[in-house]
Amino acid sequence: MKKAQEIVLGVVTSIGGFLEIGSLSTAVQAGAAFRFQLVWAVLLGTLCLIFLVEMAGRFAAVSKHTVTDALRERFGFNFFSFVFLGVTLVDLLVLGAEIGGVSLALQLLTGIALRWWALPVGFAVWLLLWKGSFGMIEKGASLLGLVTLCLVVGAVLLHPPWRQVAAGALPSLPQGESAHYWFLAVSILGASISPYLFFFYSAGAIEDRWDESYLGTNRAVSGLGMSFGALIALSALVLAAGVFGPRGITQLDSYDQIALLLTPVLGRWGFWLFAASLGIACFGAALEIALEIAYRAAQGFGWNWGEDLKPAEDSGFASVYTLALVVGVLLVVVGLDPLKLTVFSMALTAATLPLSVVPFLVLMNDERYMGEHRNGRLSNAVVLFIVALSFVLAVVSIPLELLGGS
Amino acid sequence: MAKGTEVRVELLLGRRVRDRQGRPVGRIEEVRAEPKGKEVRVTEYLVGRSAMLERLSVQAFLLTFPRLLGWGKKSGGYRVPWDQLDLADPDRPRLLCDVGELEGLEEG
Amino acid sequence: MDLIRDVLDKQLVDPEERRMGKVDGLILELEEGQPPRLVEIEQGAATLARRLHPRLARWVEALGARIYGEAPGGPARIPWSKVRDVGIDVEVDQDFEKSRLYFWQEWLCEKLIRRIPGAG
Amino acid sequence: MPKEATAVAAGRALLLAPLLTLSACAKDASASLTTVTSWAATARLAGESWSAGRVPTPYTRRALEAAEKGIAEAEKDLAKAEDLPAARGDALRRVTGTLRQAVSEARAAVERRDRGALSPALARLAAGERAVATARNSGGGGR
Repeated sequence: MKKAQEIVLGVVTSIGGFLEIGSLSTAVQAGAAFRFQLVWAVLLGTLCLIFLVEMAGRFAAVSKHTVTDALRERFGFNFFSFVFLGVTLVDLLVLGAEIGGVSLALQLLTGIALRWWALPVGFAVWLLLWKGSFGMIEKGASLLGLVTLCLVVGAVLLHPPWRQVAAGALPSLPQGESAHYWFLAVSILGASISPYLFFFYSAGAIEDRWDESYLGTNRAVSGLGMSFGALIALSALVLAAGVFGPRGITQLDSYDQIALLLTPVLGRWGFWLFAASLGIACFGAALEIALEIAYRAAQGFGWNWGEDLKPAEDSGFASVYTLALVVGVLLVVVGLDPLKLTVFSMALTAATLPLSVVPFLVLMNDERYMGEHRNGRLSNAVVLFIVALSFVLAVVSIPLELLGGS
Repeated sequence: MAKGTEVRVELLLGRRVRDRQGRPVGRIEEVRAEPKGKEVRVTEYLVGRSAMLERLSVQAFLLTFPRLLGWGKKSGGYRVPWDQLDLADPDRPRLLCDVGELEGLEEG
Repeated sequence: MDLIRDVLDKQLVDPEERRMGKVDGLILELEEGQPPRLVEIEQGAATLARRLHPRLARWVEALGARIYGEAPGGPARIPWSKVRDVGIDVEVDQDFEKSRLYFWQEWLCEKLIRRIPGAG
Repeated sequence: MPKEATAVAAGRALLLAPLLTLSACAKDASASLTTVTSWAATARLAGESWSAGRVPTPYTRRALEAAEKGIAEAEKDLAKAEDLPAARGDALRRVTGTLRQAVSEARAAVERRDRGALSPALARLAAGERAVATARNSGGGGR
């Protein structure tokens, strides 16, 4: 009975945790520009994420170490510092994008420009981390995150041609605009396979003191949770394909356009529900990413860490998330375009995936950490294939998108 | 070498070992030690790529794609007994015997 | 015991399992006619920086001297004789309150964290 | 050695193939027209939703402002586009000019909260969108 509760709670957490500004905006852009043609990218990214999240949970439950701990211990400080810098830099960009997302939601709700919101939003995130406990943050953010289910409702009410949606599960070549097509595919992959999600998950498993008896729970939570999460991203894509495409809005340059996603379907409620979903999802993600950056530093350098400790007991940990939030807020205050920042940081995530994923895979095959629970060939092959694909696509399409403008 | 000279293990890692003629033998990848009474003393150094693969224990991972990557097989390595490595200059470790006298590392 | 695989970069814990940083460096002592002896564990930002580049280590040392003044005096060393157990973590017979990590976390707490309300 | 050489060649082919297929597209008149159409249609959707009381006024004003700016920038790009014959370009610029103006009027109407003045502006937006679509289909947008 307890396990069943854990699974339900875990799945709810993942649904709430999956959708953030990255997967939302990349899915919406893809739907508007290419209708259902990029459904495959969401599915492929989610498949990879399911495998990675399951591994991260298994690693923590079996070895009692987080992935970051092991990264430093097994590969040494030099390699660790390389990964640390790369992944943290991308994380800071994503954090900026999430803070921008919350600010934007507040701009939609109040009409006050988003730049003014960045500081209060950053402060609110910081205050929760400063005062809150891990359970409160994880459960609170994810329960509120269920509001994003309104996207699923919207997509169903739209009565999309389900057969065509399903056909999008198989990759196909676009007619024209192929550079943009591949760039969006990369951004979707990056947004789905966000490394912060599985690093965070592994730290969470340690905070909740998982052991080997949790392996079943872990499998259920990662599989079901991430699938439901992907359902929300897919709904956003379907909505955009049905709402924007037919009206000739095929190119989305700003959140002012995306804000209308639900209005034609849900009427008066659509606008407010969209703003609430965006705000809550991004707020949860901002909390998780700021925490994740602090976890990574603490675990890599062997400090005491834990969201349940008081700041005075782990001053290093508290300082890191404080600093990270300052950087994130600054990115919004200096006036970086939040949509460009989001899409770019998602593509960059895809490009840096091998950096975080390949060493992780090596650890998952290490008998000294994993004993009999090592990875099988299938998991290795699936993850390696998707990550390699994302990387190649990213390396090719990012320069082209930058050169091609828009 | 004077008594009490300090050498840092973390800096030995990755240093290229040369033989008496100055030819590179491989990089130091592991320092093996054994407890002797109350002390712990170095017994041997492992040099070369297969030593690195073993330290990182990547073989298990590579073995899932043996043909795809093609390596993991051809990499060699040696065990160097503690008294056959001159660490007078820790930045330039030198072999005190011929490479031929060294024991090779079996493949994992 | 493989020093690089099993000891270097491992988590250091005190007898109460409190984390006190990682094994940033290991010091061997050379003696004429004797196998090199493992004498100390070293910890500190400069030790880490030296592994990346010697010049970086000098910068870190200069920066450290400027921030803390003379107080800690070089990197923290723990004699190998204090090591109780080498497993997944390295356990040493030294209290967390005497560690380098504790020192600078307290420093950070004093200078920054406690000045913010609600630090506990 | 031959093994490595093959690997390098394979890697190069893997990287070059998508590069070649992708490099065919740069920013051209067609891309600018897509931007114009998207912003014009957004403005119309926002305007219609505002009329129906589905979206708040501050948001609508901001969205229409953004649309005006977006169209103006695309117009600039259009003037620079090399793949456009001069006569064709003039015709297109006239249409985009009307669209920008219609968005501007719509914004003014929203600012005055004048529903009556909004609908003619929206109607002109719709007409302009159709004109752009026709121009594109007759091959005016390059590609």
